[in-house]
Amino acid sequence: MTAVVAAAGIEKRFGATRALAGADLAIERGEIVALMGANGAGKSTLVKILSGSLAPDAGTITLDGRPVAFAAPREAKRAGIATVHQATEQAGAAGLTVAENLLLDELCAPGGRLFTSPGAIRRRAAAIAATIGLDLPLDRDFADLRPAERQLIAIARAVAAKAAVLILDEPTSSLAAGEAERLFAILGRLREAGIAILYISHRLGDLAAIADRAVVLRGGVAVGEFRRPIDFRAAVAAMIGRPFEAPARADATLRRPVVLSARDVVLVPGARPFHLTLRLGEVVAITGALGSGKSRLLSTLYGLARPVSGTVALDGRSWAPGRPSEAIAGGVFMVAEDRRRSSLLPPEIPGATIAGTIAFPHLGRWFPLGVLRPARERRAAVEAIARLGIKARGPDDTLDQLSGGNQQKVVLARWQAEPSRLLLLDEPFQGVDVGARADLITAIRGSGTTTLIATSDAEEALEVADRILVMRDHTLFETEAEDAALIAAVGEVERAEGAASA
Amino acid sequence: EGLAGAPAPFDKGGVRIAVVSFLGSGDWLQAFEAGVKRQAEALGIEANVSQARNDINTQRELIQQAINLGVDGIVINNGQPEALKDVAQAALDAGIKVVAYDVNLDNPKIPQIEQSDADMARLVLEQAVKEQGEAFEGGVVYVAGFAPLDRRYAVWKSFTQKYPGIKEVASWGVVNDTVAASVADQTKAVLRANPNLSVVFTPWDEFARGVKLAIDELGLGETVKIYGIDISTSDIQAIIEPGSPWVATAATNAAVVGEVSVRALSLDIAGQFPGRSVLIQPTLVTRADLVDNGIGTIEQLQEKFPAFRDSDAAKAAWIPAPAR
Amino acid sequence: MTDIPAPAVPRRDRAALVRRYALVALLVVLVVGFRLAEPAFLSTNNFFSILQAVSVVAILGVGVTVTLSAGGFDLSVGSVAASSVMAASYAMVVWQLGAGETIGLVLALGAAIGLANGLLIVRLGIPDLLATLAMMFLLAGLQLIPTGGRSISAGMILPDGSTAAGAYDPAFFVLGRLRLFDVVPVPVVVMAAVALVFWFLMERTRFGRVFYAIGGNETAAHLAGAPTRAYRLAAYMLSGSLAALGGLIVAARVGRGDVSSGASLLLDSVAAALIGFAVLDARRANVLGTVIGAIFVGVLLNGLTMLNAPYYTQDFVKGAVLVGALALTFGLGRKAR
Amino acid sequence: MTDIPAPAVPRRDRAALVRRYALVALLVVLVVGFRLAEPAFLSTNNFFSILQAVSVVAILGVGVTVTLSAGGFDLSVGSVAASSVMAASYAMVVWQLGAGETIGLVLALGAAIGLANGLLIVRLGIPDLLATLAMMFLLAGLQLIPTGGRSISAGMILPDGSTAAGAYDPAFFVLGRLRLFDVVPVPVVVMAAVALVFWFLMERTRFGRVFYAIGGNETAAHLAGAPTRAYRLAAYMLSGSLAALGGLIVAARVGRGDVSSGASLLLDSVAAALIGFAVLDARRANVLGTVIGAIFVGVLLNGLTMLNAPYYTQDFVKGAVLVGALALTFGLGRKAR
Ligand SMILES: Nc1ncnc2c1ncn2[C@@H]1O[C@H](COP(=O)(O)OP(=O)(O)OP(=O)(O)O)[C@@H](O)[C@H]1O
Ligand SMILES: Nc1ncnc2c1ncn2[C@@H]1O[C@H](COP(=O)(O)OP(=O)(O)OP(=O)(O)O)[C@@H](O)[C@H]1O
Ligand SMILES: [Mg+2]
Ligand SMILES: [Mg+2]
Repeated sequence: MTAVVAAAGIEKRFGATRALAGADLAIERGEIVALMGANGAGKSTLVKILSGSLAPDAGTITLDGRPVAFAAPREAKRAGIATVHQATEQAGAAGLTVAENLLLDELCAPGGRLFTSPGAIRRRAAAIAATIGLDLPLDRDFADLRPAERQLIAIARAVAAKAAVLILDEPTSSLAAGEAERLFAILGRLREAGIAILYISHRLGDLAAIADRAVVLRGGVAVGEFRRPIDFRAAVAAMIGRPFEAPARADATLRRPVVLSARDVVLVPGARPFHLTLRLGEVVAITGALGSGKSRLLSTLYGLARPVSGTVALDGRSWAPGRPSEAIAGGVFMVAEDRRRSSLLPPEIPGATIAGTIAFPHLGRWFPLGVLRPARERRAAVEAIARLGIKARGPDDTLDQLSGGNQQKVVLARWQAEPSRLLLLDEPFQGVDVGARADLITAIRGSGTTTLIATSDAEEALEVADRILVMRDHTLFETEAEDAALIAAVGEVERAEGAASA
Repeated sequence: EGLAGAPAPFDKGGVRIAVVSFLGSGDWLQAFEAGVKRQAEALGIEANVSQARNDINTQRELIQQAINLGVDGIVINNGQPEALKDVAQAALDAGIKVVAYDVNLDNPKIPQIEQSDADMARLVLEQAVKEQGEAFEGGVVYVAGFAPLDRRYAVWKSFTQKYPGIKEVASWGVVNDTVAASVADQTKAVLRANPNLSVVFTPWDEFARGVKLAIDELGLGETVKIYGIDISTSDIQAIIEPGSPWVATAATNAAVVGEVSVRALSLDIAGQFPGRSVLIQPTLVTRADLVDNGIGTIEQLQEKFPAFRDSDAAKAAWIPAPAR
Repeated sequence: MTDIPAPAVPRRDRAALVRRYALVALLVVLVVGFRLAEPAFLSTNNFFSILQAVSVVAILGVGVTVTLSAGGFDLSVGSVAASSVMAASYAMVVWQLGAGETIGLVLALGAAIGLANGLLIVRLGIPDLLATLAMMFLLAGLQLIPTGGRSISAGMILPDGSTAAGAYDPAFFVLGRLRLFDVVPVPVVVMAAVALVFWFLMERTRFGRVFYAIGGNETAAHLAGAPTRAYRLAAYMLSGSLAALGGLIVAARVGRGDVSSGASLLLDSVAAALIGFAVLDARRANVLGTVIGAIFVGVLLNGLTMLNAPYYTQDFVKGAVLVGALALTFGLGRKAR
Repeated sequence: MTDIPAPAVPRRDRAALVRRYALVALLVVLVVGFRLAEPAFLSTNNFFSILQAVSVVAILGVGVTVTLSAGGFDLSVGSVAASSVMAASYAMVVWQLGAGETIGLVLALGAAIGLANGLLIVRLGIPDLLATLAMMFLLAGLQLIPTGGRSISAGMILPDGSTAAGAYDPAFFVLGRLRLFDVVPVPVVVMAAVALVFWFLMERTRFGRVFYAIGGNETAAHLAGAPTRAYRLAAYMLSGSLAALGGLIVAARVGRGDVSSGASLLLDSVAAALIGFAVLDARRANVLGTVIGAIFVGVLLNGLTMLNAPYYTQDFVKGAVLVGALALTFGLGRKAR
């Protein structure tokens, strides 16, 4: 059986970086291939080459045995390759509605039907949304969507394209378990229909659920192939080049003083009140479905939103910051979700370097007179690079040159550069590979800072936290879950609720 | 390559002057600079011509630059006295001769060349009174801040005082990139709001063109007449059009102004001070004059009206007449 | 099933309504006010005078709108229009071409300048503002070189001393001076046609959506298969052609080639496009809004002139109304962040 | 001890080198070329003439740079400068104030206009271009209202018919006309001081960092605790004050209050700021680049005038050099996408 799509000996350089060094990959009909690799292994670069948005320096791509060369994404599309790219900000265009973005491929494809009207666009967009059960107001502006919603739009478009090859680059990075499950069901159906699927994710659980085969990429070449049943321990070892060890987890004693105490907090009108207590040095994770209010809780504690009612106390004193600067002054720091939008600066401006990024929130404290001393910034950056194992040439590298995991490490280092009372982390492992995640977890747990983490991935929560809470409809539920699948715990909560309301 | 029989330094040649204009464009400036060039050529002078494009600060810089360049003399064409007196003095201090056209630098060492805006406005407004009587509803197109316009407008104001029957019912105007079209749009609004308006005084030919366009578009050529200032070939074309509402204009020949300016400066450089004031007389040109004599261009106008072709101002035996 | 209730469609509260219709309402108030103060204001003739006065600005504004919607900015429209006036005059007066050839030539010239803009931006990656600003300066000088800085009219003296033999083709004046049925000026008809065609293009065809998609996120549009470079080139070519059309109308009205930089045309058309952001609460460049924006300013200027307001109060009122309308549109009921 | 080695400078290939120094090299070539053609070009006096001629544009350009760096755009600088000329003249000629009071008053006025801009933008959420464009129109009219559209000079007639009693304070001319040691004009000293202070502010202090961070990613800056609204207000106030300073210098040079829109000041200062993007391959607004950009244009204009090039060739050459420099800087060795 010949592969639907095959890449052979693909090479690609970016200046001094060798992203791909002769990578091979083939996908057959009705097969889901998992592409694994650490941050920077070259996965997305390969995806971009297969989807026509980058030209390879060397190597060949064949479709059904015929060699092809794509000069632009539209040519790959026409040849039957649909792609969900990794960056959620490239999923659609601001200023256009959800409906228009769902139809973007059709609108942009040369030779498509010429005339449109808002009504027709809505109608056809509704059909596309229905294919993956997407439930979004169709006339909302794309700019107002959250990352998860953007990702769902990209997936809906790719699935609706009915292509022979479907490529998904970390499609679930900001999705919660429920949405991910739904996606897997759809992918299963597509596999039945004979479509060739390439799936990239750092979530081993995802891969275990759907992959028929795993290809591991390291340093821009395929270093291993694993067939069902996939031995993920071996795959991860191939991926990071050494046997994987889970980060050591010291047992936190829960008899420490209370740092944060929230009573009867109502996050949004109509939600049920809840309590939250965080003790010194505790690492607590909150998990829950898309839009359940995790980010809302963290932003409320960070002064970006105000609770409807309830009291919050930090170290026994009332805590109601009005803006981030007040929260920072009070010792509450936050790593916001979607690091590109929330933390990164364009490379050409001063302060976009590793040193500048780490120093930025602390400039006032470090340089009370206002005059910058570059040595002071660099010292903090060099320390962070060493402590977190950031792969960079030095403190003056700009962040756009780093891989996702390393960017996330810099952002974490920024908020660890000064002592805090409470550190809030919103989706800190988004798009971060297993190795880098382990480094991050070690850094989070090793700092001894009280930490509250929001993550939609239950596995990540289990890995990092002392204690896990579940959020649903803007309300927190305590769980007893330890190692059991957390999804079950969420289910239990829902069932209990159902019983209570009955 | 000097000029035989001319006083120093013209006998040896190599004289260099700068001509700095406040204006930036327009028919008038074109004609002025053409006059400057041909008189300079006749005298064997190298003339450095520059324009401040209605920016008085730039005009200062340009004069300063002419001083840096070490020219023998500078013609200052228009501008504002407050802004130019001290740089003009700086030029004199550097041994550079200066003449000024249409800007009163109030300096005994600087000959003043004047076309007398007041005379032009008076000539054409007197013609209006002659033709339209001492009582009419009039309008004026005017934008403050341009010195010649200010002086011409002042004469209009004095006329409305002198003749109580003349009422200024509207004043409008705009200076932008499409003066004619914009003024036409404004004029249409004005004419609609003031159906009895019968005379429009336009102290600049660009304004006159706009007003004419509006009158043509509204078909009011019989009832509204334009009395303007300035003239050029295309102005003449507009005036002689059948049924043109533009009936009279007063002007000097800008080319002659340019020639006189260069001659006056040359006399000064040669040590023959031309006097503190050099006057160029304006001429009234009516539609009837043009139509009756079959005049269609400035050149033809010069042939028929000798006063328009040349001026006796600032002449000397050693100064050759420019080639025309 | 995850039956998370879809968030209720945000109800349009009263503030949103005000925002939506603020400018249109203001326009109505202005018209009524001027009518009360000066009955002649609302005559048919004056109505078309206003439209004629704004036609050039509106046409240029539509071009600006197209480039804005594709995420660009064309600062050269004013000088393209000014150059077109010169080019049209030169073609007829010096080269003695007829009306048809002249129009074709000048429109082609506008498109070519747009192409040059587009290539600078798309090929060389020069930022839009920078490239079109450079083009603006370039044209301001270039347009004067053929005539040595002189204005062009019949019988003009050329730099080589000869006299130009041609004159404006009478047929050319149709574009600027004719009134259909003795009522509707041709420039108004042209403006209406441009507005309609471009409204349809931008709002009712695939192409329009792609322009906006490129403006919203060029990478996303490219990944979705749009030939983004071709679209951006096209946007600048359309903008250049429209500016040339505006210039042709000016030439056909004024009947001579006047030296000008086109700066005020640029400012007025950008103002119209920006006011258009606020029309019907669109909050982005849109053709309908731009045309209404241009008309808005035209009504204001016409009315004030009728009331014999000095020219400087007109600028002031223009600015004040602009600020007021914007404050109403953007400020009302929208908490920034 | 902080003896961390500075990072190895990333190796610059030849294209990058050319890009980095293209404009500076072109400047040197220009200077040498003009010197060869006209020896007077390189005299000390002419050198300072050039600096003096660009001083106002450079100062306004620095203001534009500050707002650009904070992600905004101030279209009102030209009309703020023009209004400041009028205000300074009015203060001295009509109110008979002294030089010190006048300077203080006008600078405060500039800051106040900047504050108004900032409030429109930050409080009401009006887009920068729109708000400052409206302000531009507003000021163009407003500056003329106190005098009824007349220029202001000693002995002027006021709208109420009386004659203004005051005159320019001789001390005020120091700001525009004095030359230190009979060589260095005061405006040049002021420009140098402004450039130095703002270069230091933007490149060497944490405040500059915050301005650039806000321009680069306002959300990120806000989340990192920066008071973004206060900074954006400050940027407009600085820009307004610098524009007022520029206006004061113009007033002190010309000695009267002239009606002008300031449009060319706006365009030239924006051009300087945009050329600044290319200086040393910065690809962002920066103070040093803006000042070099202004000087670049000044050298060009001065040299061309000395060579007796007609004004329209100057515009053309200005545009052509701008395009050329940009093409070199942006096009060379950078594949778009
Ligand atoms: N446009 C680019 N310019 C320069 N370097 C790039 C570019 N794109 C990718 N790289 C570099 O190429 C290498 C491979 O990147 P790629 O995005 O393919 O990795 P990845 O396997 O997808 O990583 P991740 O898991 O973080 O998504 C990295 O070192 C990255 O920094
Ligand atoms: N920027 C926004 N615009 C509109 N609605 C929002 C926005 N942010 C949050 N919401 C609403 O608030 C609710 C809670 O969102 P929140 O982001 O706190 O959830 P979350 O649990 O963090 O979800 P996610 O996993 O997607 O980040 C959602 O129902 C969403 O509709
Ligand atoms: Mg990737
Ligand atoms: Mg979230």
